[in-house]
Amino acid sequence: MTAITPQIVKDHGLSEAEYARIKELLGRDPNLVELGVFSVMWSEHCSYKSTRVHLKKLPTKAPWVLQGPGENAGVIDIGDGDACIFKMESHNHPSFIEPYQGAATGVGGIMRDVFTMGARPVAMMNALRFGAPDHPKTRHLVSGVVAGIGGYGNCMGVPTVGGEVNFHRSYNGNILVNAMCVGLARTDRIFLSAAKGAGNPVVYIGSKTGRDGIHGATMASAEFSEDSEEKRPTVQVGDPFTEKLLLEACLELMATDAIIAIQDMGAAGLTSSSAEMGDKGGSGIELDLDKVPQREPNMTAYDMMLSESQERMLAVLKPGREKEAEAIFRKWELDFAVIGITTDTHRLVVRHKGEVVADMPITALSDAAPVYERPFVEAAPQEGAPVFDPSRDVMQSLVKLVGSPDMCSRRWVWEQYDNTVMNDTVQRPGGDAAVVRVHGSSKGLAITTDVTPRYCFADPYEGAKQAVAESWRNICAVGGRPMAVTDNLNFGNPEKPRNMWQIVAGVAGIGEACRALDYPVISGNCSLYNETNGEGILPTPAIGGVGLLKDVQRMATVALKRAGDALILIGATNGHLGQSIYLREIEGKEEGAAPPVDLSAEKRNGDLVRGLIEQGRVDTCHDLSDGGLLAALAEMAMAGGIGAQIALPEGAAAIPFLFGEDQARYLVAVPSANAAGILAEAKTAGVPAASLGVTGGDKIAVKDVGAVAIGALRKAYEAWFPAYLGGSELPPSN
Amino acid sequence: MRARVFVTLKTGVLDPQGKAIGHALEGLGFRGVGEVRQGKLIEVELSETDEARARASVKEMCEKLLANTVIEKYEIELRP
Amino acid sequence: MRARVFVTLKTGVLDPQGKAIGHALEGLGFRGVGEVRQGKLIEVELSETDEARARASVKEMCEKLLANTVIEKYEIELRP
Amino acid sequence: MKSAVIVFPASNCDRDAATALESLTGHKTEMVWHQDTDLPNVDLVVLPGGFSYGDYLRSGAMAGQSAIMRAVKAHAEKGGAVLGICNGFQVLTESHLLPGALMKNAGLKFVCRPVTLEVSETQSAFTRFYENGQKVVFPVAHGDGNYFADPETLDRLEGEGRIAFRYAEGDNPNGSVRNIAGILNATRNVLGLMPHPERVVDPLLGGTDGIPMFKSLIEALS
Ligand SMILES: Nc1ncnc2c1ncn2[C@@H]1O[C@H](COP(=O)(O)OP(=O)(O)O)[C@@H](O)[C@H]1O
Ligand SMILES: [Mg+2]
Repeated sequence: MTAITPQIVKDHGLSEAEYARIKELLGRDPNLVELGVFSVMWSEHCSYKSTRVHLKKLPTKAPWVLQGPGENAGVIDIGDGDACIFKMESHNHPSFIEPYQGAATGVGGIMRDVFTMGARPVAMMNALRFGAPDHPKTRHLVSGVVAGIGGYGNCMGVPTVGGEVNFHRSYNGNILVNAMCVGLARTDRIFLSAAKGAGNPVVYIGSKTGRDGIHGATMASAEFSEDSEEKRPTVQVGDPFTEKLLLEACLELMATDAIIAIQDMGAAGLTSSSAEMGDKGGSGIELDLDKVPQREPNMTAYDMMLSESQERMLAVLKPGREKEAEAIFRKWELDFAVIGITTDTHRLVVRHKGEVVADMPITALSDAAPVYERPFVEAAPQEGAPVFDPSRDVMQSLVKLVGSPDMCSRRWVWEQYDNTVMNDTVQRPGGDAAVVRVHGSSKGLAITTDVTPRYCFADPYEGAKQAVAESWRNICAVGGRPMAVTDNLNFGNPEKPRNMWQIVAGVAGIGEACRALDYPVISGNCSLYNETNGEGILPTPAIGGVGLLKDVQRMATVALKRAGDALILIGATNGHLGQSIYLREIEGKEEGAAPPVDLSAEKRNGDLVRGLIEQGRVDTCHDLSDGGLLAALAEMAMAGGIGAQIALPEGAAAIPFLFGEDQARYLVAVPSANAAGILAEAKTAGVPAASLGVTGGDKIAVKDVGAVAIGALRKAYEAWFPAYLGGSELPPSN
Repeated sequence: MRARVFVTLKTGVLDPQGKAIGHALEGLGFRGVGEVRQGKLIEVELSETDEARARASVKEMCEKLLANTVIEKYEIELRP
Repeated sequence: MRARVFVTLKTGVLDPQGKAIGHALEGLGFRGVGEVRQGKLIEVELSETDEARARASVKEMCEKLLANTVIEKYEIELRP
Repeated sequence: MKSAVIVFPASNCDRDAATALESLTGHKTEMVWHQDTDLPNVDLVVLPGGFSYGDYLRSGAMAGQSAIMRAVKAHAEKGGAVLGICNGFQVLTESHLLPGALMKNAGLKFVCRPVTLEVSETQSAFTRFYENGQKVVFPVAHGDGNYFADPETLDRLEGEGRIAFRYAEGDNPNGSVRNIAGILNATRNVLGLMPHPERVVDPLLGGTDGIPMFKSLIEALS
């Protein structure tokens, strides 16, 4: 056996203190296999050692929450015996190295997290952040990531219904690929990962194990240097075909009562799935690696325990049910093997070629994993109202804004995703939230992902609140009742106190907003160490929100539907230009305070709007976010092919009023006869509301300011993506 | 000059396509089929007539575009 | 025995992938690039040791599965 | 009309097809596993969309070789109706129930969007409820929908009135030759098309232009 040298410890990403603690927990030196197991279980990714103390502060409960954080995904009750299961997860680093496969396997991974709990995935979302468009790598990364997401999701037959794409130079060396999966199950058929009881068979299902994604650093150690080319850390290649079979086979097995516990093999594959299942079940697990289906000859115990081969699951069955389960997996032409047994020792014991190659108390891997209260340096939020040129042509600016990389149409992206398969997509990409019908019912799920990283950079706390508020607002805007969120906390190196502050403030902001909006966090993921040239990315706590519509027939969309409708602005406008898209794209400045978020105003305004939609009084609604009022109106006009004429309120300055990014606002269009009633109702509810003008014509016109044809807007809006990605970039394929 | 470039997955990288083809061949009743791997064949017509220069240029094409060297390797064959 | 099967589009069948590669190579500044065609390379490991029998069997694989003879042609190369 | 939907490994529009059929016929649709060798006694067999065998090697190639396809061929030879949608169309060309081949989209990317089609042949069990030249909107969602056949085959298809659907001029999403979106076999009981009629049978989901196809079949086959 290889002696563990300080270099090997270092290569495994463990500190001296952590290594000392491992020796103490074992009462001896670990061998290399054990060291590998500790290194992944104690990694930031698996142990949440930098964030755990902070995540504890998030609100995770509500009467409708059936399962909060701690399982593969969170679960909410959506009535009638239906449960909605969802989670978001990042695949940032792999996607930067190999965009197609990195993104594809990210999609596959999050789907497994959801269907391992018994749900059929019904919708996918993705939140993507790329470097500056003119950075030499960006084009290739965008086309690869989008093709990879489509390549996997389309084959799975799950509609990809929305997401976000943003560009900023802080992601030049570290893109973000966050994928969210939403699934449906019955509330009494939810599967958990606690491997309870001793003497139960542990079964391996899915694809064979290869040397995929084994931690690069470990290759330096002696045992792994025979053939460095062969042992190079390999990128994981996704196999959506096998995953589709795995999905169907798992759902078929789940229809029986043979399963005690089931868990996907994600990061750190066999190691983390077995340790976590044993940990949750309070049991021990013994594995015999000779039984593991292997793709390559001569795999070592180390390889098998650390492999991140995709499309695999681990399950604990009731004794005697192996044959029945095996028949199902054989039918779907998948590998199936009994590779171990649960015990009452609470130890993880691994055998290979007749020898015990690892024997560790499971608590040493889980409970005893390090937890850090990393130091942080509080940074004052950016402040002040930026200076802008009030004489600029508003309509020219509008055309420029709608044609800018962060605001233009994402059609080029979503047309590569099958967004209507499963025949329940009632709101396709392009609106405020996607809506998928609960199959066979009139209910719908509203789904959205949101975060505005530039706000988070200026003010991590307000910015994180804003991300939650925007998600909540997007769901209200289609008429959904916001139910719960998943989060994907993308930050820089937590060992740098300034980044750690962003994390601490960000989690606090999310917690505050979720509490105020009764919008609990039921699952999530942290991705730290995202850096470009030693500088952290913009803090990017992406929020994935899910809401419920009682009746999808009553859903609102952004498209203007009739000429002659009254346009009503809901919410207060102060003309906040700090950190706005307008300021960045038109004035070339990233300055000022992020817009403050008044959570009680959010609640009041959103409740009013949702109520109007639910009552069938509003069918056209858009929340105001990037680009403010005029951008929202332009989007509504382009979507509906109907223009509008509005006027500024007395004394309002055009640019701040039209482009300011004040929060808690919506623009609705209603038949003019209904306008007075709605305005009166808003007044009673204490919600600022004002009639701005009417719909009609083929232009957007602002009285005394200017006008622009919808055609000109649309041309700019649709042009950027195809022009940016057309021609020179070869679409990647698998 | 004509170049044939064979782009294949590096050893150890999962090849779902090859796996599925192997499986299908078995299903069709072919016996004795071992591993199947699928790669790409790219044929490039070149005006260059000097073999060494052609090879260097095709190698550069492979590194820059034809092969995804994170997961693929390539082989070049030149014919006059 | 190892078989290498080259599956390429028949002449006359448009190859948008090849064209796109050619275009991209030009975009990267490669000069003197003529037509580019993309095909498939399928490597099959065989337990058969007799060359003639192996060839016959691989030919059958091509006809039945590996190539779509409406649009594709194939070539077989055997190596011990 | 009694119907069956074939389930290949990684078919993924099988449920969509069954749901559409069941809602329009009022009868249960049989789901038939690809390894089965017999079809139930039905009037219509649907080969659904999806990524059978991952669309590895070539879309539809491996599914074309599966056991059930022998039964599907026999059903077609007896005059039974077969509808191949998207991946199902690819399976039909790969198994030579329809001529030609479906190649990678000319744009090389997967494309999912509603497209306008022109119904160019109403003399069939699939299309009799449409008007000749009628414009309908069906969504497409595919990466390999670029129909190709040699000129003689194309001329024959045209001459025999076997091109059932074409992409409207200017709305061809994949580069198909002569804008072909869907074709019939010589005996007009097999239709393959890339666009998805089963996704346009509910006004909530973007239209109802697919309904006449199912109504045509119900009338012709009941
Ligand atoms: N930022 C977060 N907010 C809330 N819950 C989180 C967060 N990050 C992780 N979790 C929860 O911690 C658990 C472990 O997450 P993870 O290691 O990503 O799971 P998996 O291995 O299944 O992908 C999950 O239950 C997840 O929902
Ligand atoms: Mg998991």
